[in-house]
Amino acid sequence: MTQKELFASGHRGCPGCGAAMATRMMLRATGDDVIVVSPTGCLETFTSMYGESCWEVPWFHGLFENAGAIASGVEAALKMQGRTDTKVVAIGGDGGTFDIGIGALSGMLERGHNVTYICYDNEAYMNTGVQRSSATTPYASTTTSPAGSHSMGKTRPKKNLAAIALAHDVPYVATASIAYPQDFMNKVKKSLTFQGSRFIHVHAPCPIGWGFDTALTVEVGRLAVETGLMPIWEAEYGEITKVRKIREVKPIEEYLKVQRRFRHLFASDAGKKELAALQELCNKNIEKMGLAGERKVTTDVS
Amino acid sequence: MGKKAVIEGSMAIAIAVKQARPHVISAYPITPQTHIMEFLADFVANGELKTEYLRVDSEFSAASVAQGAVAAGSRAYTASASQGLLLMTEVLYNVAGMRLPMVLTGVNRSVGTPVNIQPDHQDTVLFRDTGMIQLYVEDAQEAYDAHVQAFRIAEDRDVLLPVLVCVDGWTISHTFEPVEVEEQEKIDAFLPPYKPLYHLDPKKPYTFGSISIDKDLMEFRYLHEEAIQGAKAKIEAIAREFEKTFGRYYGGLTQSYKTEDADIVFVAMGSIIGTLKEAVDELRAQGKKVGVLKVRSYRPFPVEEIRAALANAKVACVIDRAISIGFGAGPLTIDTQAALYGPNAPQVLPFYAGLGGKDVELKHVAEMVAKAEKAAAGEAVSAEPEYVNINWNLVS
Amino acid sequence: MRLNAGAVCAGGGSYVNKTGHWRTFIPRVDTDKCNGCGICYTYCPDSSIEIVEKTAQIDYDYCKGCGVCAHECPREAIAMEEERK
Amino acid sequence: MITAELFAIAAFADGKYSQAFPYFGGERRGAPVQAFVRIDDRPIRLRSKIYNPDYVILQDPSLIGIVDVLQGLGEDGMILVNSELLPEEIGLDTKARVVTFPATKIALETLGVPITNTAIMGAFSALTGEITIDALKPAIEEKFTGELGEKNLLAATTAYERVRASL
Repeated sequence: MTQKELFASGHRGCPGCGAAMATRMMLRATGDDVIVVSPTGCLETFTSMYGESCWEVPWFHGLFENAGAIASGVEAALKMQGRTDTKVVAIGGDGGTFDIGIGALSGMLERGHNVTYICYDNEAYMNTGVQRSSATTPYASTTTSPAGSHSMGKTRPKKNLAAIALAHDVPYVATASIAYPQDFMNKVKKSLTFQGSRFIHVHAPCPIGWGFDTALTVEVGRLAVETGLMPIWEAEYGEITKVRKIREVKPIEEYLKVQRRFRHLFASDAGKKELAALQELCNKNIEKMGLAGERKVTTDVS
Repeated sequence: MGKKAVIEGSMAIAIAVKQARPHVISAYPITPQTHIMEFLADFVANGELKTEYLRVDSEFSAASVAQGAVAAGSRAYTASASQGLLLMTEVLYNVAGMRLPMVLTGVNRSVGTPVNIQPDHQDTVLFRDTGMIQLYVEDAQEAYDAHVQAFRIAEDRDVLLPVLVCVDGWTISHTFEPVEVEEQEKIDAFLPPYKPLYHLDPKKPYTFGSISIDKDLMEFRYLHEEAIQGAKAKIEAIAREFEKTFGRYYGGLTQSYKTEDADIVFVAMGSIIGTLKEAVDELRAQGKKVGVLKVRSYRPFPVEEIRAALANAKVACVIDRAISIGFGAGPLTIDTQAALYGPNAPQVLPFYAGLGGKDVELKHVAEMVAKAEKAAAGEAVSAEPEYVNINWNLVS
Repeated sequence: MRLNAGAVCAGGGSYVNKTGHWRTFIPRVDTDKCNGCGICYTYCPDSSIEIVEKTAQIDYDYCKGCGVCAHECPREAIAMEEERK
Repeated sequence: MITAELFAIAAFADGKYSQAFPYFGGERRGAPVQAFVRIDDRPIRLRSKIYNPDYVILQDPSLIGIVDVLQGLGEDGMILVNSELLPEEIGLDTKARVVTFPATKIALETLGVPITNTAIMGAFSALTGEITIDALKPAIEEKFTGELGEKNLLAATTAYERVRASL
């Protein structure tokens, strides 16, 4: 049941790295006839020491903000060379995708290149030391949105990048989580069957940046989904066609409590408002996306 | 024989690019680069050119798309000017460091602020230390020829570097003049399809854009410098081969015009060379021993050629169309002075001319020569850069 | 050996970098309990688990000891032990 | 600029060297623009603007008094103005030769639109002989195709013949 490993051992990722999991799963789904493009980020840094690359597929890292454009150029060249069987996939973190790379990504989506762009979302700039990104969950403490006597962490909502991708009228957009590998791999595979640009947002917890035990990467990822914080869905040609139902909706506290970045919310009563807001966010997701079917959760966090 | 006709400089460039048969062209508009990209778009629309022509979202993406295409094994082209080139800066360092042979046109235009759309070299000299090759051309014909040569130079296995062909905006890009356009078959013979050393291919999976730490970063820099120094001989050889094939030669790294017996030699780049040559002929008719040294390759910088060409000169008048603000001279002056440093070097007189499109007329050249003559005669003259054709009323 | 132009290198060279010594805890597979379902293989961020003859086999040269495999194993067939070095 | 471009092409067709370029400072459509043409028997290397023209062509007479259209024009030079007025009526104070010619009228007659490039060229050719009427044909054909080319050629030749007849 194991296939040829395309993501070689010996990379320098942290133990329990969610980004590494996402990448391995992605490569299992794409197979070896693929060219992968990555922006700058953790994944790039820990995989690509000169002479010690762990990529067993052709891989290109340009800059932080241009993976979408590089992938476009690669795809255009393949088209001219008649090498259209070879797939082009980009994978980058939330910093390189939600923030600095959104221009190039939007350009790629607008032009409709045959590329699947995958954003592994670990909710902050982990490569440079856990600075907040526009993907950071509200009220998380990061090194540039630290919790303190006058701060409850990051104050702004998480950018809904998948919805922005969807607004480009591309044929396939999906969200996923490393906690559900089969679902994610199926989505990668499925994306490759569409003509045009595809975007997949995969949630990939980071034990170091979020502050949890390295064994819990998958567990934390699962909790994000089960609380309704990270809705898992799929859209084809602009319509949401599938959502992942949550069997038993869990209160957001279960997710937050295991992570150091939310510790300040529980340190005193001062965090109650924020906890309630986060629960409300989950409730809204559940309701809006229909994640719980008939069941709806109202957990009182006070 | 090619066909000679009066065409716009931008058209000459667009035809050269078309004849190079690039797989990918990425375009983002900026004045005065737009005509090149519009002509190329027309060629695609008419079926004259089969290429992936991508209208991208920024100059940053324009350079990146071309980079990705070259890495995938295709020939690629882009062009920009001024602020657009500046936006490409980070990408162009990356392309050069990765040793990817792409060709781009820098349609020279001043850099803001203040905003100005007219030509000078403030934009392209910025790329001095990127490790790209930079060629400056004198007229539309040379712009055509240099683009054909640029792909050959860039893709040479011993070079593998991006080439930035610098073309003065308006003065060349929007000027109509006679240009000889060669037959496609002859261009094809001169410029065979791109065969990459490394490219993105699942059959042989390479990693591009890897990390290098202190154990080998300096060594990679050594190889980069070695390649661009080695490119000097290639630039010359390819210019000579071009001459043999098409009968035109503009010099390799430099071109000397009546410098052999000259006491005063102008050192300059770009379209001002034509005016200087014209002035030299007029001044020689008056018995003045004046010549012009055209710096065609700004990077690699032709240190040896400059030393040789100026060996017998008394004064070198270096004309900069850019200022290294804060140094007190222009980049070409600084580099020329460094190249000439040593005993028996001619006196260097720096001039700023043509900044932001400020016109340079024959009379201004004569004024520069008058100053140089004083210096040549041993009279003390200021070595501070002189602002040619400046309106002192506006600054005093 | 001369470096490649542009720092382009062949893939898969990372195997020279054995990361096993990063570990504090070491996963041990109980071969009686393991049925080779492959969940650990799928999650392993270091590509250091293979399923051989319906049993998980850990490559200790590269396993960093994160413990995800043990935590996710539905049959509790993997235990994390403190490693004696 | 199209007139300048056509001049350069026509001069080249006459076996001469030529150069045409615009002066552009960022104006939008409708603003007055300048363009320059050099014609010579030898290759043209000089790239400065033209400060002492032999000829000035003024396509829009409403610029008189707004722009110094005579700037640099020597006494032996000529200014050709697109106007139905007589030379002495248009208010140009110069010792240079002033010629008026109703290019807009001819353009409307031949093209149906007030685009004066080719009519002006026909007139200029007849007045100066600097470019031949024969050379205008390939220049116009290069710039305009089909019916538009024929009409523009008609504009040029009509203008040429009218000026010749009046000389």
